[in-house]
Amino acid sequence: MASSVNTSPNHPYIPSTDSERREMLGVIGVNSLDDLLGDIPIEYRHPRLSLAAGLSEQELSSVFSSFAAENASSATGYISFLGAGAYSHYIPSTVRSILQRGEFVTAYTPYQPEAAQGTLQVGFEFQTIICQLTGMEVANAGMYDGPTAFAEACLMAARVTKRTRIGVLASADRRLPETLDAYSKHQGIEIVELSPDVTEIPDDLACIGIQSPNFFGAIEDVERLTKLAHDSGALSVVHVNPTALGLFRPPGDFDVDIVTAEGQPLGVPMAFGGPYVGLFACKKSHIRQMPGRIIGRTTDTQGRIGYALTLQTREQHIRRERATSNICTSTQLIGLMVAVYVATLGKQGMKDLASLCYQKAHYAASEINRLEGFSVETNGTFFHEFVVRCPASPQSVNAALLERKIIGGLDISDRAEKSMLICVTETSSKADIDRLVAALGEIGDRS
Amino acid sequence: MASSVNTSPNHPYIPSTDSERREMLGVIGVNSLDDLLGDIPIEYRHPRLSLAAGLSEQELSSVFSSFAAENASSATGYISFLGAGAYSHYIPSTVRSILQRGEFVTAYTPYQPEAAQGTLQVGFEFQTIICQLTGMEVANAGMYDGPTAFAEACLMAARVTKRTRIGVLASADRRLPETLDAYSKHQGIEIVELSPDVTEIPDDLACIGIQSPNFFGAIEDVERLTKLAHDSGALSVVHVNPTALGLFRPPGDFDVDIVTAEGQPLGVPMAFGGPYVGLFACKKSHIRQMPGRIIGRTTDTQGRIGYALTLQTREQHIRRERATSNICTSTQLIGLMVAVYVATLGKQGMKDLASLCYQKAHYAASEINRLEGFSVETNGTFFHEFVVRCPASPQSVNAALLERKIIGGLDISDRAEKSMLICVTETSSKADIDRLVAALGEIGDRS
Amino acid sequence: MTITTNAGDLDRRLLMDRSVTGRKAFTVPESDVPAQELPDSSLLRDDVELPEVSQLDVIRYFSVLSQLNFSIDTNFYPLGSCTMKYNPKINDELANLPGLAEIHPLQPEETVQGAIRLLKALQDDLGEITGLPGVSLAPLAGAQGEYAGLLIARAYHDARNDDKRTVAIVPDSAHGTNPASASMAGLDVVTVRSDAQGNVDVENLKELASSNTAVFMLTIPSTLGLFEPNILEITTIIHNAGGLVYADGANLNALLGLVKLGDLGVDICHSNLHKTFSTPHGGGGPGSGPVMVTDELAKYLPKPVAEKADAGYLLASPEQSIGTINGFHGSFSIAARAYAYIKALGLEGLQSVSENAIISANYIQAKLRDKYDLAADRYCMHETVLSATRQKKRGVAGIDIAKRLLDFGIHAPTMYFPLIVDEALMVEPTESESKETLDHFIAVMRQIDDEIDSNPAVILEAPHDLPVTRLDEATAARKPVLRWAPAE
Amino acid sequence: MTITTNAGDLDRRLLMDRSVTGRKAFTVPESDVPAQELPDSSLLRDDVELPEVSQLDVIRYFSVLSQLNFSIDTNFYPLGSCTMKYNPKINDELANLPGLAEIHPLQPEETVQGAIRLLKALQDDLGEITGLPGVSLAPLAGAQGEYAGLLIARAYHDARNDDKRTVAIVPDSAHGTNPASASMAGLDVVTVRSDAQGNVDVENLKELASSNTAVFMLTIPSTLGLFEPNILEITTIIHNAGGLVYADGANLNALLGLVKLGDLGVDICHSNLHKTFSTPHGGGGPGSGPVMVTDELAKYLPKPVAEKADAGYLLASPEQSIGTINGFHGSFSIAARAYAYIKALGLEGLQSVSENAIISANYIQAKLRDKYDLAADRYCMHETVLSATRQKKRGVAGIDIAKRLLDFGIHAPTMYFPLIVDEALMVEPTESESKETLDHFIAVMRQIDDEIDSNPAVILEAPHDLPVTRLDEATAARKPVLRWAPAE
Ligand SMILES: Cc1ncc(COP(=O)(O)O)c(C=O)c1O
Ligand SMILES: Cc1ncc(COP(=O)(O)O)c(C=O)c1O
Repeated sequence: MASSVNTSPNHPYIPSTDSERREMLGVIGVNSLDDLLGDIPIEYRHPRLSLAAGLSEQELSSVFSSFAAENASSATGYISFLGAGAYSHYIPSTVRSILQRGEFVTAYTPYQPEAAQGTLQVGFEFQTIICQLTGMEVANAGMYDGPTAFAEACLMAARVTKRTRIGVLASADRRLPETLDAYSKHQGIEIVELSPDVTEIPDDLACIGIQSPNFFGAIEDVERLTKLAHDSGALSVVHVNPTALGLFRPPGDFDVDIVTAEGQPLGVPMAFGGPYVGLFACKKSHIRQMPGRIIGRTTDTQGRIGYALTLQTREQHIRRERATSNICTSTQLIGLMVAVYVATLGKQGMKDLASLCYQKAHYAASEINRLEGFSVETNGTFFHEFVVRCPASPQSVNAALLERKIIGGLDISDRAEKSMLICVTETSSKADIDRLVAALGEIGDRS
Repeated sequence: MASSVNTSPNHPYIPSTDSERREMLGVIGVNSLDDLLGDIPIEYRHPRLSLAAGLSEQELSSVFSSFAAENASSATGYISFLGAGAYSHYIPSTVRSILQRGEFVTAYTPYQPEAAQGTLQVGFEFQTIICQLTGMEVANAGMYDGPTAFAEACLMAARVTKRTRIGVLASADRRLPETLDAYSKHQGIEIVELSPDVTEIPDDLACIGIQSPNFFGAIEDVERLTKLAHDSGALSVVHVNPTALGLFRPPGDFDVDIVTAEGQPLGVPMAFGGPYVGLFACKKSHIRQMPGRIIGRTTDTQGRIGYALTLQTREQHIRRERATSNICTSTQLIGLMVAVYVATLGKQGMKDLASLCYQKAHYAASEINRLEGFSVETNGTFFHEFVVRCPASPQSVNAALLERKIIGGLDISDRAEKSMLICVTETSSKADIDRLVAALGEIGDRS
Repeated sequence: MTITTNAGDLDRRLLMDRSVTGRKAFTVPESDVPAQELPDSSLLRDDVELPEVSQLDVIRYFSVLSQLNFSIDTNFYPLGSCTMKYNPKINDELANLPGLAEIHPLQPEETVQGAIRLLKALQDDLGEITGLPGVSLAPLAGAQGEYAGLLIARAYHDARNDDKRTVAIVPDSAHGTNPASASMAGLDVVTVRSDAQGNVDVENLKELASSNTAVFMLTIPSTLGLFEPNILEITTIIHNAGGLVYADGANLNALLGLVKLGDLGVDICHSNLHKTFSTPHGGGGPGSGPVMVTDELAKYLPKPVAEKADAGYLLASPEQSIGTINGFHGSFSIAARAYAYIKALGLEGLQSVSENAIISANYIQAKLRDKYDLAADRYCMHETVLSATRQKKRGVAGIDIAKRLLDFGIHAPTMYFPLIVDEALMVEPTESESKETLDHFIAVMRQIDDEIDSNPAVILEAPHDLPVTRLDEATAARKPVLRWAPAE
Repeated sequence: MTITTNAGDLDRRLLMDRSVTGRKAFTVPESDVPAQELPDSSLLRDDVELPEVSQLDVIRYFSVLSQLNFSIDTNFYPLGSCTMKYNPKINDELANLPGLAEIHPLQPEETVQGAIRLLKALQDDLGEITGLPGVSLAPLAGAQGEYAGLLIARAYHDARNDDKRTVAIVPDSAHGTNPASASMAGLDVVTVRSDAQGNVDVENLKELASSNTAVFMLTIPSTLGLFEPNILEITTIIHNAGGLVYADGANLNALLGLVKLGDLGVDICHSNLHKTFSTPHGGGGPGSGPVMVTDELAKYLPKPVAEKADAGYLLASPEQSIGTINGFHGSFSIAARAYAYIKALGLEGLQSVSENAIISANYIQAKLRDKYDLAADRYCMHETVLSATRQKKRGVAGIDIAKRLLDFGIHAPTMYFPLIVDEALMVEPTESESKETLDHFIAVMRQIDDEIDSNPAVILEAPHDLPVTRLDEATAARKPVLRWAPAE
C-alpha cells in the first residue's frame, strides 16, 4: 500500500525518517500504517482534506506579520482608552524573561511533584500573593479568567449555602452575570439583579455578587453589602480589580467570603482577550468547596520541604460528576506571569502603580469634564475608568477619534445614554491624555 | 559625613538598603564610605558629573523606542540590498529561543570547567561546525569578527613562516587589509597588494590573503593561488563567506592553511555592525600558533567525558607579552548563535539556503542587467552580491531608491566607476527584487 | 539571593522569607500629571505585604525554580492523554508580535481585522480536520469545550421541546472532565461499560440509550488509546434513540487527516489546542478547547464566532447561541499558536503527525509487551496503556515505576488512568520524539522490570536525584498549608 | 533526543553523534524566482557533513546543556576582575528592537540617525564618567581597547617625531592583556614592581621612566582591588619623562562618580562595557572596550566616532585616526545595552553602584580576614584578593577551595591571579548581590576552612554534584581533541 506511510520529506517537527518508520513497522509486525488502522471504518479512512501545504518558518513569519499589521495597536501608532475588563499596563522585562523559560512553558500539570517543584513552588507563591493582595485566607492556583472565576464563586456560594438564587449587582460588568448564566443555567440556579443601593435582599440568596470597582469604575460599598448578605445568611462574593488593591482596602477587611478577579492586569498581555487567569480566594472554612487546583506544602521522606497538588478529592479526576468544578487544564503559566509581575513590582511598586493610575484617570476625567458638551458621570471615587457622557453618539465620537489614531472609550450607550467608558492607566502619558482631550474638544465643537 | 553614603531610595539593580549598608560599614569598622576611599586624592573625590537622573524601565523603553523609530529597517517598511560583509538572513526561532537562556547569556569564560560544561560543549560543537563547513582540521572557539580574524591569521602566517611581508589580493574588501594594517603596523609587517590574476609572487611573503567570494561577490581561484603561495613557502589565508560554503567547495579541499570568515551570516543579527564573531580554522600542524580560545575534550577523575579550555599556554593570561594574541573576552555567545543556527539548518538546510541565495542573486542580476543603462560587472560565478554599473552616480541612484523606501546597493564608485554592489539573499522576496528592478528602471529612464 | 542553604542544600525559602524592607525590583515612573486629590483615607489600605526583593533576586529565584521542572524542552514526557509534543518556538514568537499581543478585546472590529481573520482561518481548518464545520474558539480549555458542547446538545433538545433528555451516557474509561461537565450541564451521568477488548460494550449501550438520552460522550480514540471499531453502529444507536453524539477529541492527535469525526456520525466535539495543536502546556495551562459541531447545530455555538462578511471580518453571535462562557473571545494567543502550527505542517505534515504518533506508540507497545501487560492486546492508536499488574505482584506498583523513570530524566506516563485498568501506565510518546528516545524509554522500562528482581529498593526509593524524594501528600491534604505565613 | 544514557548518566553525545540521515530542524523556503543555472560543478561541493536532527532535538540539546552552566541568573559568581553583576533583562530586549537589531552597518547615515544618536549619547556619558572626553566605541573588548589606546599613544609620539619611545611600563600585577597588547603594539614590556602594600613601587617606577617610555599602563583600581594612593605622583613622573599614562579601566566599577580618571593625569583609558556597564558576559563575550582619551589625543581615536553636525548625526573618522581596528562600528548592541544601563541608573544610581560594590567587598574582607590572608592588609575597593597560603600549609590549595565552593552553588573567585599573590582568590561580589548572599558566601568560606581540619577529603574531591569532577587538563593539552570526529 503505497499511500499508507506518508513519504514526504521529513518535517522539522517530526524526527522519524522513512527507514526508521519501516523499521518500527517491522518490529510491530505490520507492513504498513494502514494495518494499524483496522478499527477505522475503511470507507472513511484517508478522507480528502482541503488544507494548504506546509510553510517554512520564514513564510509563516510573513503570514503572521500580515495578521499583525492589520490590527491597530501601539505598534502601529495608536493610543487607546479601552478598559472594561482588560487593561493596558506596562509589563516588566522580568516577566517576559521568566516566561521564556522552557522548563516552565513546556511542562504540564504537576502530577509528578518530584519533577515539578518549580511549577509547584511558583503556584504556592501565586496563592500567597493573591491572599496578600485580597486580604483573604486561602486562594487557589488560578481559574480560566475573571468572569468564569466569578461564576464558579457564585456556584460555590450556592453549594455552601445550599441555596439556588444568586444576586448580582446591576453595576457589574454584564459579562459576569452572563457567564454565570451560562455556567448555571441547567443547575436550577436563578440570577437576581440587585441595585447597588439595595438595603434589603430576599432571604434565600446564596450570595450577593459585587464588582468593585464596578463596571463604571466606581468603588462599591463592599462593607455594607457584605453585612447585608451575611444578615440573611448569604455569602458575599466580590469581584475586584487587582491593580486597585495596591491602594484600596482589600475585601478581606470586610469579611467578604469569596473574592474573584481578572488577573490580566497583573502582567498579562491584553492579547485580544486571552489567555488570562481568574483569581480566586476565599475564607479557609470554605476551602473544600473551592474549585480549581490547589497547591500545598508538605515534606518528603527525608523531611525536606516540598510542594504538591492537594485537596484533589474536590476535583474531576477523582470526584468525577461530583467534583466542585469540571476545570482541569487551567492557567498555571499565566499564574507565573502574575507571580513574577507582583514579585517585581513588590510592596512599593503595587502601591505606586495604583496611585499613578488613580492620578492619571482623575486627571483625564477632570480635563474631559471641563470640555463643553462632555460630562463625567461616574460619581464618587473611581479607579481606572469613568463614564463620559458625550454631546453626540459615542459611536460617532469614536469614529472621529479613530481618524486621529485614537481608540476611544467603550461605547456603553446601551447602559447609559450617549456614554462611553474611558479608561486611563500608567501606559497613557500626559501627552496621550492631552491628545485625547484636545481631540474630544474638537469633535465636541463640531457636533 | 552626610554625603558619604548615597541615601537615595533603593534601585532595582542594587539590593543593599541603608540599614544594611550601615551594618556592613560597622563590621568593616568605619563610619562612612569615605573612610574607605582614603587612597583617592581628596581634591578629586566626588567630582561633579553632568549625567541625567535615572529612568524607570517604562521610561527607558520609550527612549529606546525613539532611537529605533529613527532608523530605517524592515520594521519601518524598508527593503535593503546591502551586503559587503554583513548580510540579512532569516534567523530561525531556535536561535533566539536558546539565546534567551540566562545560563548561557550570563556566564563568563569557562575558567571553572566543572561549572561550565554547557558553554564548553557548545564551544566544542562550534569548533566542529567550523571545521565541517570549511573542511579544515581545527578551529578555535571564535574571534572578535571577520576582519580581526583575517588580520590575526596573517600575523599567524608571519609567525609560522617567520616572514614579514603579507600579500593581500586587490579584490578583497578593504576592511581586511585596513584592519590588518592596524593590527600589524608596529610589528614591522609590510602589506603588499596582489592582483587576483597574479602568477608570480615575491619569494618572501608570509602568506597570500584571499577573500573568496571576493568583495565584488566573485569566487576566486583559491586552488591556484594556494599552490602559488605554497610554491614560495608562503601560506594561504582564505577569508570566506560561510553561507557560500553550503554550496561551494571549501578551502579545505585546496590545501589552504588558514581560513577565516565573518560569522555574522550564520544566525547573527546585523545590528549595525556588531557584535559578530570571527571564524578561524587552520591546519592541525599550526595549532600552537593559533590565536584565541580553544576548547578540548578530556575526562574527569571518574573517566567521564568533559570539556575544558586547552592549549592555554598560547594565551595572554599565561604567556603575557609572548602570547599568540591579546584576545581575552571573545565572542562565545555569538558562537552559540552560530552553533544553534547551523545545527538548525543542518546538512540540508545549509545547502538549500546557499542555493536559494544563489538563485535570488542571479535572478536579480539578470533582471538588472537587462535594464537600459545598467550593467552587471561581476564576471564569472558570484555569490550573494554583484557589481552594477549605473547610468548616473550611485549616490543619486541610491537617493532616488531611498525615496521609494529601498536601500540600494553599496556605493563603490571609489573602487569601480559609477558602480554599486548589490546584495540579494533569501530575505528578499521576488516581489522585493522586482520592486528594486522596477525602481532602477524608472530611475535609469530619468537619467 | 542564595540558592543553597549554608549546608549546601537547595534553599527553599519563599519570596516573602527573602524580603527585606526597602528593596525593590522595579520603579514605577513618577506621575507626569498635576497631582489629583486622593479619596477619603477610610477607603485606602496601609500597605500590601508583598515581597521586597531586588531585580536580580526575581530573576535568579524564578530561574532556579524553573530548573526544578521536567519539561518537553528538557525531557521526554510521555504523559498519556496529554500529548506532550514539541511546542515550536516560532509559535510563541508570532503570538507575541505586538500587533497581536497588544490589542484590546473590545477594539472596534475594523481595527482588528488581522486578529479576526486569523480566528476565522483557524475555525475553517478545525472544521475541515474534524468534518464538523461549525466552530467556536471560545472555550478556554478542553473541559470548557465539553461543557459548551453539552450546552449545545441541551439547547438542541430544548429547541425541539424534547425536554426529557437529561441523561449523558459516559463510558467507564472517560476522562473525569466528561462526567463533571455533564453534571454541570444538569445531566445525570450514566456509565456505559467497556468490554473485554476495551471497546464500548454495545449491548450495554443499547440498553442505556433511550428517550432520555441527551448525549453520548465518546472519547475517540478512547483513553485506552483505541479507536472504537463499532463507531458507526454506536452513533446509529444514539441517533436512533434521538440523542446526540459528543466526541471528546482530546486525543485528536491520532486522527489528523486519517478520518473526520463528522463522517462517523459525531455531532459535536471539542479539541484541545494545547495537545494536538502543540500549544505549550505551561505547567497546567493556559489551554484552548474549541467546540466543533455539524452545520445544523452551528446556531447554538457559544459566542463569538468569527465570520467573513462583505465589509470585512467580524465576531458574530450565533442566532441561538448558548451565550458567553467566559470573558472575551477565548484564548486568542493560544489560537494564534495553533494556527501557526497547522500552517507550518500543512496537509501532509498533519497526516504525518498522526501516522508517526501511531507508529511510535505501537512500537513501544510491541517492544514492551513481553514485560508489561497491555490494557488491550491489540494495535493501539497514538498511545498505549500498559498495566503493571505483573510488576505489582512482584512488589513494585505502577507509581514506583513512574518514580523510577524520573531517575532517568524521563517523565512518568499518566498513572492509574483510565480507572478501569489496574496499575495503568498510559504512555503517549507523540510523533515529535525520535526513535532513539523511544528506544531509550524501552530500555529503561525493561531495566526497571529487571531491577524488581535485582534491586527492588532502587525502585521503591526512587526518585533519587531530584530536589525532593516522595512527598507526604496525605498530610498535605489533612493539614493544608496553602500559602506563606510569617514565622511565628 | 535523550538526556541520559541507558545507565542513567548524562548523555554527553554531540550533535553529530545524534545525527540521523534525513532528519531536519528547519525548512528553507522554495525559490520564488525563475530557476538560474548553477555554476560549473567543479566549483561545487557534494555535501557538508552537518548535524541532521529535529527541531525538538536542537531545543532540548541546548536547553539541557545550558543547565550545566553556572551563571549570574542562577548563581552567585564573585569572579574577581570580571564584575559579574546583574545584567538587566530590559537591556537585552531594547537592544533587540527590530529598529536596532535589523539595521545594516553600511546604511546611509540619514537612515540610521537613531543608532548614531545612541552611540553619541553613550560616548558623552563615558567621557563624563572618566573625565576623558574623546571617546571611540570601536574596540570590541577590553584587550582591543587597550590595543587601540596603545596605538594612540604611539601615534602621539610619532606625530611629535618622538620615535625612541618603544617601552611600555607595566606593573607586575597587570592583567595579561596589558603586556600582550603592548607587544602587539611593538612595544617592549618593562615590568614595574609592586611594593609591600600592593602599590606601584614609585622608586622602581622612577628608575624605569625615561625618554624611551611610551606609556605607563596602570590598572586602577589595581588587580589587587586597590586604588593607587600615589596616583598623582605617578602620573607626574610619567608625564615628566614624556610618556603617557594609560589606565586599564576594566575595574571602573569601583569609581563611578567617585573620581574621574582624567582628573588624575590619565591620558588614555579603556573600560569594559561588559563589566562595569553590565552587558552580559555570554560565556566569554561578546564584549565592548571603548577607549577614552584627553581632548588632545582625540584626533587619533580609531574610527568611527559618532558626532553631531548641523545636518544630523554622523560617524566620523578623526583626523589622524589610528584607523580601522575591526569590521564596522564596534559592538553596537552591546553599546545599546550599556547606554540603557547608564540611563536606568542615572547619576545617583551609578554612584550607588560603586559605593555598594566597595562596601560589599570590604565587608567580605572584614569577615574573612581572620581565616584567610589578605593580599594587602588595607581597605579594598570593589574586590578583595585573599590568599590561601595558610590553607595551603594545611593541605588545601586555592584551587581546592574554588572547587569546593561550587558544591554550594557559588562560582569560584578568580584563582591564581594576580600572579604576584600566592594562592590568590580574587573575590568581587559586585553591588548587585545582597547582604544575605555575601553572608552565605562568608559562611561557606569559613566552613571550608573548618573542613580542612574536619574533613579535608570533601574539599580535595570537590566538586561533588556537578556533571563532571575535576578534569584532566594536562592530557587535554598534550593530546588535543578539538572537534567531533566520526567513530572509527
Ligand atoms: C481525554 C481528555 N478529555 C478531556 C480533557 C480535558 O481537557 P482540559 O484539561 O483542557 O480541560 C483531557 C485533558 O486533560 C483529556 O485527556
Ligand atoms: C584588569 C583587566 N584588564 C583587561 C581585561 C581585558 O578585557 P577583555 O577581556 O574585555 O579583553 C580584563 C578582563 O578580563 C581585566 O580584568
